[in-house]
Amino acid sequence: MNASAGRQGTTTSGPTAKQRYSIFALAKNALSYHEGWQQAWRSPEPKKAYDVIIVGGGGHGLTTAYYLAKLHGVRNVAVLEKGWIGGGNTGRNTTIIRSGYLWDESIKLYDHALKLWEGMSQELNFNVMFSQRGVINLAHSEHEWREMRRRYEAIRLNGVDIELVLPDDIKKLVPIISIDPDIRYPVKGGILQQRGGTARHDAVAWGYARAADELGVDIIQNCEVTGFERAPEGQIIGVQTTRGFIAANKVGCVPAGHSGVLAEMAGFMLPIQARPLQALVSEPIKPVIDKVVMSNAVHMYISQSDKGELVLGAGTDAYNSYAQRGSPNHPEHLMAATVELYPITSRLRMLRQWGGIVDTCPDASPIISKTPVPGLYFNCGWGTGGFKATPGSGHVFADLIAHDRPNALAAPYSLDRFRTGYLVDEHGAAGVAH
Amino acid sequence: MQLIPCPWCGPRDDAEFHYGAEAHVVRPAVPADCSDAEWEAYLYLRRNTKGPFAERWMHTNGCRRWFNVIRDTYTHEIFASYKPGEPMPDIAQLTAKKDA
Amino acid sequence: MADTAPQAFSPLSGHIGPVGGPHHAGVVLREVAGLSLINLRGDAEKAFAGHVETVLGVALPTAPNTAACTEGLSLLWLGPDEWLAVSEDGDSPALCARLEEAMSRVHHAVVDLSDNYAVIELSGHAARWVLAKGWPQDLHPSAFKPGQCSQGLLGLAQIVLEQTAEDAYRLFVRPSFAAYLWDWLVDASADVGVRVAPPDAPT
Amino acid sequence: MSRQPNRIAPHATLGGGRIDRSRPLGFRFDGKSYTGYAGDTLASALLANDVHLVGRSFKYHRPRGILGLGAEEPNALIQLARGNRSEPNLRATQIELFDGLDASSQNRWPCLKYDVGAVNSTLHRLFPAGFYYKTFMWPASMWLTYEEVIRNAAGLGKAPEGPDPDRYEHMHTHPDVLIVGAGPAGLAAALAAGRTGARVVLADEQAEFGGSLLSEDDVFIDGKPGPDWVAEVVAELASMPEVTLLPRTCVHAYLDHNYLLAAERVTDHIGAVIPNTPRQRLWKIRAKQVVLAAGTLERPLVFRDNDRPGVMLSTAARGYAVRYGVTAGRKPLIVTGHDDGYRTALAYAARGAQVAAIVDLRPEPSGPLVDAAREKGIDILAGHSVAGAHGGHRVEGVDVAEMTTDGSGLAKVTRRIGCDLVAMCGGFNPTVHLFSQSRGKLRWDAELDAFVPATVHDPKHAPQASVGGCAGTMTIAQAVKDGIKAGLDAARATGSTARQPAAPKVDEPGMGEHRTVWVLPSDKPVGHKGKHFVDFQNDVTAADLNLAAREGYRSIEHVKRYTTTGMGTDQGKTSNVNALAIVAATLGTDIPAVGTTTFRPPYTPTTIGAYGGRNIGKLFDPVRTTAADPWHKAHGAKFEHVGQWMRPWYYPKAGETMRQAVDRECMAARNAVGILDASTLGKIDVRGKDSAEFLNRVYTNAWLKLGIGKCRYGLMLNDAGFVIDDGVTTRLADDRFHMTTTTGGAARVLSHLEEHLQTEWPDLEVYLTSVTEQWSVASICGAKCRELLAELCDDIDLSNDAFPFMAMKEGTVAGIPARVYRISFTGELSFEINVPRRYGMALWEALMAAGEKHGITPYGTEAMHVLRAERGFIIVGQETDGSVTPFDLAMDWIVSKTKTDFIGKRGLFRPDLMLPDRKQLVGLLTENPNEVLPEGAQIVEEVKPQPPMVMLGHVTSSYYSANCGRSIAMALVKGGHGRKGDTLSVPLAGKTIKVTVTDPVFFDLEGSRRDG
Repeated sequence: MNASAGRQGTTTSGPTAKQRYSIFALAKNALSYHEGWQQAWRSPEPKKAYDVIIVGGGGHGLTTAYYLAKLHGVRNVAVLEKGWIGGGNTGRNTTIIRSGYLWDESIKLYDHALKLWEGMSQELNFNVMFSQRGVINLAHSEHEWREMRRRYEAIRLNGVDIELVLPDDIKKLVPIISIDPDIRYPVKGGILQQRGGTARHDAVAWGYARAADELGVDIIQNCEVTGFERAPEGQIIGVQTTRGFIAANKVGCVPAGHSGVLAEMAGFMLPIQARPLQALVSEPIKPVIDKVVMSNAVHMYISQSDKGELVLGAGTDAYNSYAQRGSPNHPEHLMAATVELYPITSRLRMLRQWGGIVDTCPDASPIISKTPVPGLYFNCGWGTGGFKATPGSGHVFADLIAHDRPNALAAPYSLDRFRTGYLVDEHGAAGVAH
Repeated sequence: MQLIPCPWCGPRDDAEFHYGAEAHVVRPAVPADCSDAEWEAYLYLRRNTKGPFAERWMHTNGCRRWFNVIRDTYTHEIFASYKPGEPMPDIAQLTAKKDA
Repeated sequence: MADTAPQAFSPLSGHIGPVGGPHHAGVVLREVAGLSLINLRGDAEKAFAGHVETVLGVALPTAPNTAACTEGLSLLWLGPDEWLAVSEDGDSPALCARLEEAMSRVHHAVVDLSDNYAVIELSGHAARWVLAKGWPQDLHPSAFKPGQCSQGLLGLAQIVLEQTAEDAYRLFVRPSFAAYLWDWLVDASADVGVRVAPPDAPT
Repeated sequence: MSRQPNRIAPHATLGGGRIDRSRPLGFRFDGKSYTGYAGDTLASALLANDVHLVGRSFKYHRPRGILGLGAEEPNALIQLARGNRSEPNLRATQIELFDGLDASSQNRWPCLKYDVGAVNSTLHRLFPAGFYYKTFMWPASMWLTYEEVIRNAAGLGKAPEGPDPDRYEHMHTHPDVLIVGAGPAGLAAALAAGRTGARVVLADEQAEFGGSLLSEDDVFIDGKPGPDWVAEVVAELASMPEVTLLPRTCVHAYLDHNYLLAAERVTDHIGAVIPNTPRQRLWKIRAKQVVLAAGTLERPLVFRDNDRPGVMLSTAARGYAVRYGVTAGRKPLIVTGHDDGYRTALAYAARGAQVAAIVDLRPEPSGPLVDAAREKGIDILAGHSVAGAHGGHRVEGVDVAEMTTDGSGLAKVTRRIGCDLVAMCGGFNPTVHLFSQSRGKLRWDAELDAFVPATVHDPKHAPQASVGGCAGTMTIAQAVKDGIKAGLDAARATGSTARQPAAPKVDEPGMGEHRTVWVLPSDKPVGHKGKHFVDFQNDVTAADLNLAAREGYRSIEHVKRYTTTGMGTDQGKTSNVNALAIVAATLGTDIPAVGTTTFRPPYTPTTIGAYGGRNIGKLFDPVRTTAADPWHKAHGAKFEHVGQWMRPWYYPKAGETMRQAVDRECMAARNAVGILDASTLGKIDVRGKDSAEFLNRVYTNAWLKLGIGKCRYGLMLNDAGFVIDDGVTTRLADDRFHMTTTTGGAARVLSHLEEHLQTEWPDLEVYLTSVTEQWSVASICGAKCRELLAELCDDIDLSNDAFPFMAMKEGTVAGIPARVYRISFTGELSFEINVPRRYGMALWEALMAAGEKHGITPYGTEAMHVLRAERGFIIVGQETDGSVTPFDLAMDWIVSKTKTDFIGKRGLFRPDLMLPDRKQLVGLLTENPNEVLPEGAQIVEEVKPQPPMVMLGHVTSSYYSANCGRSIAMALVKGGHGRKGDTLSVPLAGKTIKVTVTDPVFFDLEGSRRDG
């Protein structure tokens, strides 16, 4: 830079111990105009070979690499990202975290993730701003209220924190909500998970990238996988990429919306459809809502970011698309439902609207599984539940890759459940499985 | 809002339609002879192509007929729509015309 | 036994507000009751078509979303093998019987749907402006003219829309959606003025 | 009324601006009263009253003034009005002034002049970009407390206090040509297209058409001043019947296949409530062709402390003078690398201002504008840089110094120049937001130093053209020529024909070469002294961008998210390109290699209520009711949602609780006469010679031999083997059936059946027609129901022999032609009377009248649930959730062994669906007969003192049964069929209830009551 004498972040080869982040580090670095900070991760040139290659540099891919290095001592790992890390669904979701699902298998997996969220900033020394502000699922009809009682009991007896809340409690927790019994879909009650909340999605990708890099993981961006190479007897031996062939004994694919594309490259098919999921934020305003509130009956959920933007999300569009955008009738319905339930939002203004590519399974549950190709593992199909599962997904997938067999948490999510009929159907339980 | 060309009613907003995923997936003639894997393939395994894709749509709010469309799932360009029973057009040839 | 004849109620009876409204109103709304609505299904390229024409006295429209009209009868295209006969002759069972008899030997369906629809007539110089607030399809004369019909969503109600004259339309909607549609039309006409005509009087 | 110090008298030749001095308007800002004129924006009126300090920046709470003239404004964010009509974050530059307007500044406490938040500015060293990722982590428990402080400091304006009193609506339109932007290019395109008779929509976010021409006094078209030419064109367009003119309408979203959204401000500028008129109208535009004519946005310059109030974009300063008759300062200083800056100097000089100097980044500026400035005696400092600005709540002066030839540093020591206005021109960015939203590809034009449209994404389905400034065309003459061509091409492409109109003669100042310096050099390196602002609203500086690149956040998307540049309410309109250029330089690469961030809708923030439109309140979603609904309401029924239907839930008498009412209804339904409105069930007419074969394929049991006039219960599966619906189907003739479905399943079942008919079995001669609402259904049951029906029906023999269970007879009931079905969901003798809907009310009233002496009692869905549970009948959607098979429900009897195939058969015989320990339907009886299990309660074998515990299944239905004199429940339990007689536990939050597993039938086990 012509005027600045700042030291450029150079690409060092080996991993270097990271500076500790803290208020004291900030103060110290302020004295030297913050020109002393190191790179959060190195972005090195790809080596010829690794023990394990992770395909997909989103939250799930980065946590998998981190746990491989930290828990299983597998450090000769590369994370290959076709664009920029955290650029897929990790950077496009509405940052909701909870574990209040219906089926035992789901509750155990998502609560495993929630426990990992609880110590994340400290473990990574990177503030991911995980706030356990509480998540409320609302029921808007007698049928939904009965259905919610089933979910409440299942969560409670799985040892996970959950409370039944009635309209008056809900009004105290969420002052801007309407509990008018005469609106079209009145609030009948809900369940509150206080341990649920939100986090800063970008920070999760950066925090894990930094921590994984410190353990020796190579994070390689702008490196798209274009094919899989296999030994004569079928074992995976590496991947073709836009930056040349890279060898590996094991390859773990965590490509979310692009799962179908990669599976087809590897010669098998998945029960996955890539669907647009749209969301939007309002302009930043002073705090009006502290909780995350979800309404399946009217397909809308709401929370407020630390910057003051109301974050609104809805269900997926119903057609396949990789365009990261959907049809305007969904946001239209979302905003009508928002005005209906939160009347003060009518005069606020939408600031930004976008879409992600959500990999949905027929039973709205993920696939964490070996595949017909030895040494090739897939972790995908998270649908609308990906962000909240991030650390748990990486943790169990690292375990699967390291030991070439799923642990107890991942076992129900094998690919062959669609052959045997053992479905963990979260659809039945929620109009929109969030 | 994509314009989906119903072979009968003509182009209409995609909100008027129901989506049926990959086209030309035929229900096995004798299900009893299918292995579990073959039945799994019929039930669940669908192509999820990024790019030109033969897929099914039903004109829910219009003439209520099912039909097929060749649509690029990334660019949302639409190359053709045709009635059930008609053969799948040659996608490569269809999309090549674009560059000619 | 019941001595007097049973009372029939049209789908919007009791819901339509007071009749009347400003004379210069941009839109006139009226419920049309007592029509025979017969759903026909069959193969337009086979004998079925001839049988329909002999009974109804009008050729089966085969161009999508068009209506064949004659005195007191419209035959609306709803699909490649589906039509809706709208007749001012209120005796729908008799009409069904004549149709049924004519086409008994061909694959067909004749179903009396006279109670499966409410019918609302919307007319006036601002009719198109009001419809365009909730009807996504093009209603400009270059795209939609008298003698054409279409199906789609008006607001959140699924309807069949038929244009009967330059500024007049008929809306066919399921009875359980009629109240919603009527409220929607009244609300959408606020800026141009709305007059409610009595059910059967000519507008 | 206070005088307006900066309002200049109308100029002899140049006029007094487009304001109406005969209509003064009073307004308030932060409690103080001022006056402006009709035609002012709040910004121009504030500047007229010499009010520059209008806001505080988001992070450092630095005092901020007005920077822009329109949508690009990042600083002057206003809280408008109070109470329910209050609105946060409006740009003062876009608020049209009206009498009584009440505005206040935002994001400051206690007031604008003395804001406590400014402490962040003094401690700014501690708060570089992304500081919050590096701190607040210790101790972990304190994070929610830290966050509370952050949340309260963040957010700009406040939400309104109550519901919105205004209404909004949508409007669909389908022009042949949509023209976005009514500047010179857009007007020319509209004229050319309009004259062909094509259907044209011309939209512009401003109150007046004309675009940049309204803010220039040195452009003449066909010899007339720009605005006069505009007036003529608009007059002709207004006379064309097929042209729709939409001022105050911002086209903010360009979606698939030329579908665009635009928000029209209908009454905001009036400041009064207009009855029966929406506040805003959301236009949904499907255009055959689109012409983008959105103009350009001026780039600020990046120099030290360039955010002092009074530092403004050059076109804005000029706009306030020319368009609003307001000189934003008496002693302006212009800093520019572009000839356009000289027009501002000349405009101010012509209006009596004393130009402090023109700081020109170019070593040898030349051309007509430069000569004109010299003639005016304006001091031109060629090859100079502004090293920094001075001032607190208002700019007071700048340090200037000659640059080194390559513009990377200073060649001389700086010297101070006093001024009260700094007009900066960093060049012009074509407004490519909508082009980019339509997924068009941009390219970096090194000549223009800007991104311009390159390739249209889908020219076949979304044909479009960009003309004028937004295409990188920088002269009005060329813009008008291109506009005419584009308008004509668009109209011709849709079939309208006409001659190409002649392009008008344009007389505009000529512009020479420009020079772009992305960061003006200063005496100290960036980040060492003061702040070089790039994103004014989010307080992002050049040093922040360097820090991001240094820490490895190299992708522009990472830089944007790490520093939050371009994420404010102005969405980076003034910051994006500057940020890109600075990052490119820091990474030692060029701008095209860095690429752009994605432009996302909306172009400017759009009111959420406008998107909601009319679909709120009563019209949020249809309420479906039956023919007898008026009766139910008149007789105090409580209602329950069932999908979009509202069905009577129960009919409480005065003082009755729900429980008491339901008990009464259940007892009457068995011992006297119960009557239920069952009209909402789905009904499908199935016709054609292959109808029976078709039923054979979609249901699990056999249908070929069903007798005419006979009914049969059917269970419908999906091809995975799971139950999706059930209902009774009756044979009306050899080739005709009447099928019923669950209320919730009606639409879903019809589309499931149609899908198979149309795509799998087109050879089957079967036609389906929905008749759900053709028939109203009153179902009567109970000991005396035959006696009641006999009174109203004399042409059907109602005896058991003549009219057995599961049969249908046609006849007349209460004078109404009817079909009567002996179908029973309660296990009682039951007649389901179907009449055409028009007689639904008449039938119900006749039955109620005749039934009085028999103790007829209307019952709702709750009693119906209890009665069917007493007999162990399932409800699809309650006993099933999409993962339950017929075997789980112990309904093996209905699964045909002989049929080779039906939908679901192959799916059923997959490993996990055949496991013995699947969750299976059982009955549960509580130890205490009065204890009613909550539905959804979980069943456990081994109770632990604390969760977690292993769960076997859940309670699907649970009620107190008056007829059984105790509570009853049904549940799905792992291996349930093998657990009959076992005792299990239902652990609730407060207590654990013991239950015994039984068969799920609790009343009239032998089914003797069915025939009465």
